[in-house]
Amino acid sequence: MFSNLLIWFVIVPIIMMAGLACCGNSNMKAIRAVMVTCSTVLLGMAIWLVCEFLRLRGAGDTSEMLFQGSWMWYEPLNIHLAVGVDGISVLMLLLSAIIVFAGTFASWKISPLPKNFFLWFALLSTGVFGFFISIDMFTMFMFYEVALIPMYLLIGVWGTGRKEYSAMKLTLMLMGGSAFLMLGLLGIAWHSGSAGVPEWNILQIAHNNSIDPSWQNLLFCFTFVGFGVLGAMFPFHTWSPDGHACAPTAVSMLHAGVLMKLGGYGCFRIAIYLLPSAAQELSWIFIILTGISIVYGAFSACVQTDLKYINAYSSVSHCGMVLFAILMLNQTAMTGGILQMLSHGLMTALFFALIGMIYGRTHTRDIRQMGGLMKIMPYLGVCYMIAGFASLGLPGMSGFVAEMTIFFGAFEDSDLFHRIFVIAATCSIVITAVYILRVVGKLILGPVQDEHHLSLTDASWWERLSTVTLIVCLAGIGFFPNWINETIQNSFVPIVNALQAAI
Amino acid sequence: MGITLPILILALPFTMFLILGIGGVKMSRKLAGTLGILANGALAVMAYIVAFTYFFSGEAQFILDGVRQQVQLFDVTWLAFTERMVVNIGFLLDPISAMMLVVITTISFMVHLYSWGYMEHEPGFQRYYAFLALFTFSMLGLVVATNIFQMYIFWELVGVSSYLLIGFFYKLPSAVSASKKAFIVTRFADLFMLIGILVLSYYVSHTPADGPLGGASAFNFMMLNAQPTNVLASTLGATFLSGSVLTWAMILIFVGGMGKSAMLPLHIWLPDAMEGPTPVSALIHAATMVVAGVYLVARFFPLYCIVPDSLTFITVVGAITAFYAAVVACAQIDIKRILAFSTISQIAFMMVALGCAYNEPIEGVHYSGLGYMAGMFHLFTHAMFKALLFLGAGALIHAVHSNDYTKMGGLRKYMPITHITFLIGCLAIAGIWPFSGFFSKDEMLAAMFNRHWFWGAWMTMVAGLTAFYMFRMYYLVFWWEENPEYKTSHHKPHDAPWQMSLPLIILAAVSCVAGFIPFGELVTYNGEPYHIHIEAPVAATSLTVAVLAIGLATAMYVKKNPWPTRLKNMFPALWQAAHRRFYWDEIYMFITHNIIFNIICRGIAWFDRHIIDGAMDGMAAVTNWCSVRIKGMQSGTVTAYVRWYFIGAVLLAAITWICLL
Amino acid sequence: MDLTILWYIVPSVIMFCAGVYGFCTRKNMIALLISLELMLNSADLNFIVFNRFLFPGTMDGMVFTLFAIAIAAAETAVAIAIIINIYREIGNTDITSVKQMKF
Amino acid sequence: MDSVANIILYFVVALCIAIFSVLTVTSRKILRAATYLLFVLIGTAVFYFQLGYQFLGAVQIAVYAGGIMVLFVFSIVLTRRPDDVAPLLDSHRRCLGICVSVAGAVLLLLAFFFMPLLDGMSLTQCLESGKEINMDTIGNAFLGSGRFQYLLPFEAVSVLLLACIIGGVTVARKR
Repeated sequence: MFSNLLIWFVIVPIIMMAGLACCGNSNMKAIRAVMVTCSTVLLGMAIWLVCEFLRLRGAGDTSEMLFQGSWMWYEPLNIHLAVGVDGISVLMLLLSAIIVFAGTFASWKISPLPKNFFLWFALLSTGVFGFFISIDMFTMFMFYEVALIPMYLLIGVWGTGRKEYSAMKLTLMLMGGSAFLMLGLLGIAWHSGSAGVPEWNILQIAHNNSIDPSWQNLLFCFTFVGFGVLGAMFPFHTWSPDGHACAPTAVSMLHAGVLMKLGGYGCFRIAIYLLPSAAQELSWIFIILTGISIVYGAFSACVQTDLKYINAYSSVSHCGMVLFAILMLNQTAMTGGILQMLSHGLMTALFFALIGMIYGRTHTRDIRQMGGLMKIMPYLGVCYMIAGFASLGLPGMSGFVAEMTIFFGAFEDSDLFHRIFVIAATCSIVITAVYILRVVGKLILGPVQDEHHLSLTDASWWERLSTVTLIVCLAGIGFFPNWINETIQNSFVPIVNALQAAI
Repeated sequence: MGITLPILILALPFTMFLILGIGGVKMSRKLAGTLGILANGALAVMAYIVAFTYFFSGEAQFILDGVRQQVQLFDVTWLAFTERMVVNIGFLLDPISAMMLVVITTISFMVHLYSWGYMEHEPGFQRYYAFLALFTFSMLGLVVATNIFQMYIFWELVGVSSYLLIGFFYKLPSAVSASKKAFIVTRFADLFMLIGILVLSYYVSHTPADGPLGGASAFNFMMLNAQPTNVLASTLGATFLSGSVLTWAMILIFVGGMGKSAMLPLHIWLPDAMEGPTPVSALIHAATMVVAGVYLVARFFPLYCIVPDSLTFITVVGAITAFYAAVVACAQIDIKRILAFSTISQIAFMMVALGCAYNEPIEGVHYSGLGYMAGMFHLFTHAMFKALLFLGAGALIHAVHSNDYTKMGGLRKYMPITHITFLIGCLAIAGIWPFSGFFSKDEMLAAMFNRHWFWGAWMTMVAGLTAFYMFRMYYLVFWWEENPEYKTSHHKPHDAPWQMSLPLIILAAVSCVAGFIPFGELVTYNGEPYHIHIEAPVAATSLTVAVLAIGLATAMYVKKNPWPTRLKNMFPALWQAAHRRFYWDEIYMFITHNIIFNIICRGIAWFDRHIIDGAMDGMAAVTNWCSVRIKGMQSGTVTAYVRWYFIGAVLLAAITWICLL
Repeated sequence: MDLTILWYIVPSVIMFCAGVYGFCTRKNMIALLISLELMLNSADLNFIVFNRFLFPGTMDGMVFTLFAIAIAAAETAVAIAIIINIYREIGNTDITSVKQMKF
Repeated sequence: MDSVANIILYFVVALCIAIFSVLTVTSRKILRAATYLLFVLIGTAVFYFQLGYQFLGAVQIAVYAGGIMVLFVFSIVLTRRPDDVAPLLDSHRRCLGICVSVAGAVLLLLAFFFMPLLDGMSLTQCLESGKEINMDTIGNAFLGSGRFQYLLPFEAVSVLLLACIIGGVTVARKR
């Protein structure tokens, strides 16, 4: 079991938790040492995994999932701890590792209770990594829940503003989503199993493809709504602005950067892959919702005055784009969706990191009370502008690649309904420009609003490390998108085949 | 020619951007400036070598049987959407891109040199040079694009560099809002361009792979342009609102060009963009970036010719814009704004010329795309003299510290070099022989008359207006009445330092002689040489009109006199409207601020907070309400519990008993 | 006339219902305790009666009653200790004023 | 046929129990309520004697009527003056109480009367058929661990009582 590389993605965070538990309560040095070591190890493992994956693929290994392993967990219900990765999950693991790494540095000076904070943070990352390596629906769901629960405490204890309300709202809405999800997963498992034994393995279910179409429709709605809540789909998105606004920096980063991606990932891995005929039949409902999400989030972001709210609504818009792309059900658009996940993950993590740093200095997030930060803290100002440009889809940044892939893929569906929504979605690039430039103009540029801010300092080394990591990744995808693009496209082949077969 | 030089041409400015952008903070001004200028000089030399090799080496890959060829020096895959939609990054060399290489690097070099003096005391000098390098990189990438998607990529990048440079003085709110406006307006136009590209590439990539379009990437210019007439139009059969798909796609793509080139409904950003440093205005908003729209049309010219409706559209938009901008320019008082409107008007001129270009014989006379050649020629000469004018205006602003001509007057005595070069620029733009503008404008007007006499007459009128407003400005700045402050002030206006004067002199010299370049031999739509000959009637008419207009301006503005004011008071409404640019800004302000921002955005935000969020909170509130009600039963009063217990027990017993009976 | 089982059950039921009534209506905690004793007593009586009339040969009912009496004594002792303690805290023995621990 | 003396005794005691138990819960003076309870308990003890459980009757009098009543009286005296009068019940509470108790009584009685199982032997027959329960039997039953012997419950109860003593002391102790 331990010879499988993937399982270590869960074990390392657990070791991290154990290590943290051994640290003294306020022994910052030890806590940081554990966090930095383990997150670096994770990052190294993720990079190594990507290389190894590409090597194996290059060597002609064409099986759908690599590094597969499966261990019986609970015999009567046929639940396994089954792991395996394809190109998409590999990239998602890499993204998570990057953000955990950057998040560690972004919360360098967290207080109070640093140890407990990092403990929950580590638990959260356990859930995230576990989710992406699982190919057994039950363990997948379990890790999903493991990732959700720490959020409540992380926001409720270390948050700012109306944190109890937000934490409660976030947790309850996501739990509501997972109730739907649980129903959907149970339905899938029992309907695809045989002889009274449920089948949880995704590959096996897709292979059997034995779910009755009328049942598929119901289960599709359940699973898609369940994951859609986490993917901030309209009208289930309102946990996102409040939750993000109140969460501490690293949690916002991890949540918007990775956790919201769980939604999109689950949508295609389970809802669409396992229920292809329902996806063909019902995708229009969700295309309408996500299409609304895209434009709606962007318009909402235009009038917000709290930096985090702006970013949260922008996330609604961008994550709407992810689901929108996935619902287009063709290879190019879905590839774009995954690219958008990666891009949005990095970009929004960068945004939240920067907002946290700015807030840590100015103690306000209201853009009306700030201005001219470029003069006061040029490094952070420049980073903010870079993040902004990535968000509005500047070529050379990952956002551009992702959005263009989505648009060009989505345009492949040639009926009027799809066309209208694609064009509506493209409009978002203008609205995005409007709200991003509005913030940049007010916050970073312009005259200094508050004289007290003049004495503030620029970024420290750990903040620089955290931001540079993210910017390099953003630009890396933006400059050389093709290898990622190919990796993702190849991974979509089975899903697209399943969809083709279902027409 | 190998691929080293082309790659260097793209890599050098980008490297400079990274070096100056990241390391600039640590550099001294002198080092940063020297680096920037040297790199740009090297770039210009390389571009000249490439252009010279292309035009004059006679290599078979460049010129075959007297026809200039389009060559892709390299073309590497950057991103593959589908098999047929592959985005490449490459280097396309053909007459117009070679010409643009020369224009961009020359003006860029001049501006680098000029800024050395102009920006000397500004904070963020290093940043400024970094942005200039970024712009140069993006613009070069745009003109050498091998496919429409590469063009779109660099199209966005020039937009961003323009944004950064307009907002260079980021502490001024006006500069910030101007940069924002420029970016958003052009972005809005780019949206249409993107949709146009989407439509075009979808239909092209869905033609059969063994059909006439072959299996090549749907974005490639050479593939698209090389199609025999009407193959595309007939292949892409679908229609929408009685226009063919291709018509719509081309018009949508042109809308992107309208945004960048500031054509009429989308022109509002350009006058505001004058908030940027003046050398930037010269480089971006006069010579290079704003002609991207013209370049786009020229690049897609064969496709536009397949769908003549779109050419008509271009002509109409161009003609209206040219006239509008010329009228507005007559009523501005900020010299940079006058130049900005003049730029809009001149670019519209080029657009009309392209719109009027035929590539087929009409009535037996083969014009060989005269309008195309003329438009490109004017692009070239205009870049030179408009950059000259802007840099001259920069020198004036540098001396007087104001953009406003009412603060100037009688400057000819104080600033002789600026005066002479500025005059040369004005003469060139007015189209006076032998300055460069005369030749290009003559060819354009000839093309327009060939198309229809109306366009010719209309544009001749615009040319007259151009001469009038340029000389109005010239006289108001250099003649009129000397500003009395100059005499009393100890800080008298004086000519600029050599770094600034040198570019002025060079550009003035180029403006004088550029008209004699045998442009038709070098740049034509199909690569075959076209022998330029002056169309005597057209030349005579336009020259007469220009001279008359200059005469009128001389009469009105050479000395201080009450006539201009009287004239203004005669038509106050007209003057006011022209001065306020016919209220376009107010209209836009109303739409964006009142309707979009206040009604739509605020409405949605309200909806989100109160309806969506309210629904969620409402669910919570209902749950809460229920639990509060139920909680009341859990009162803590033991007697109440017992009561409930016995009631329950009695009920249970009764039920059991009834059931047993 | 025979004294059958029902004869003994009737007073037991009356006693029990009186206890219920008292428990529902009284507010004084000691009065509640008294009502409780009434109910307990009626249950004891029932044990005995059932033992005697239905299973005359055994002594289970009696033993249970014995235990019940012992437990009742213990329970009363603890309850009264609590009541006295509450009285010290809040100054009266009104059951309606003891609500701190309800949720 | 039971003896007349037994029947008379029964009626006297039953009436006594019924009346005093009602009085216990309706009396507004708490000390009187305690006294009425004492009468009820003694009446119950008399029933025990009549039914042939002499030991139990003795225990009832000793523990209940003796020990517990003393506790009650002490606590009443400690918590309020003996002549305190409880406030009149509001009609709503009383009504509810009456409803519950009367409904319960009716239901229970109905149940008992309709249950055929209970229509059995008379008291005399029972007393004759059952053997005498003397102290010897009881003592052996409590200290034996065989069938129908109760060592374990006995020990459990004694531990319980010990716990109660400790608990009572801890709770009531002055802090």
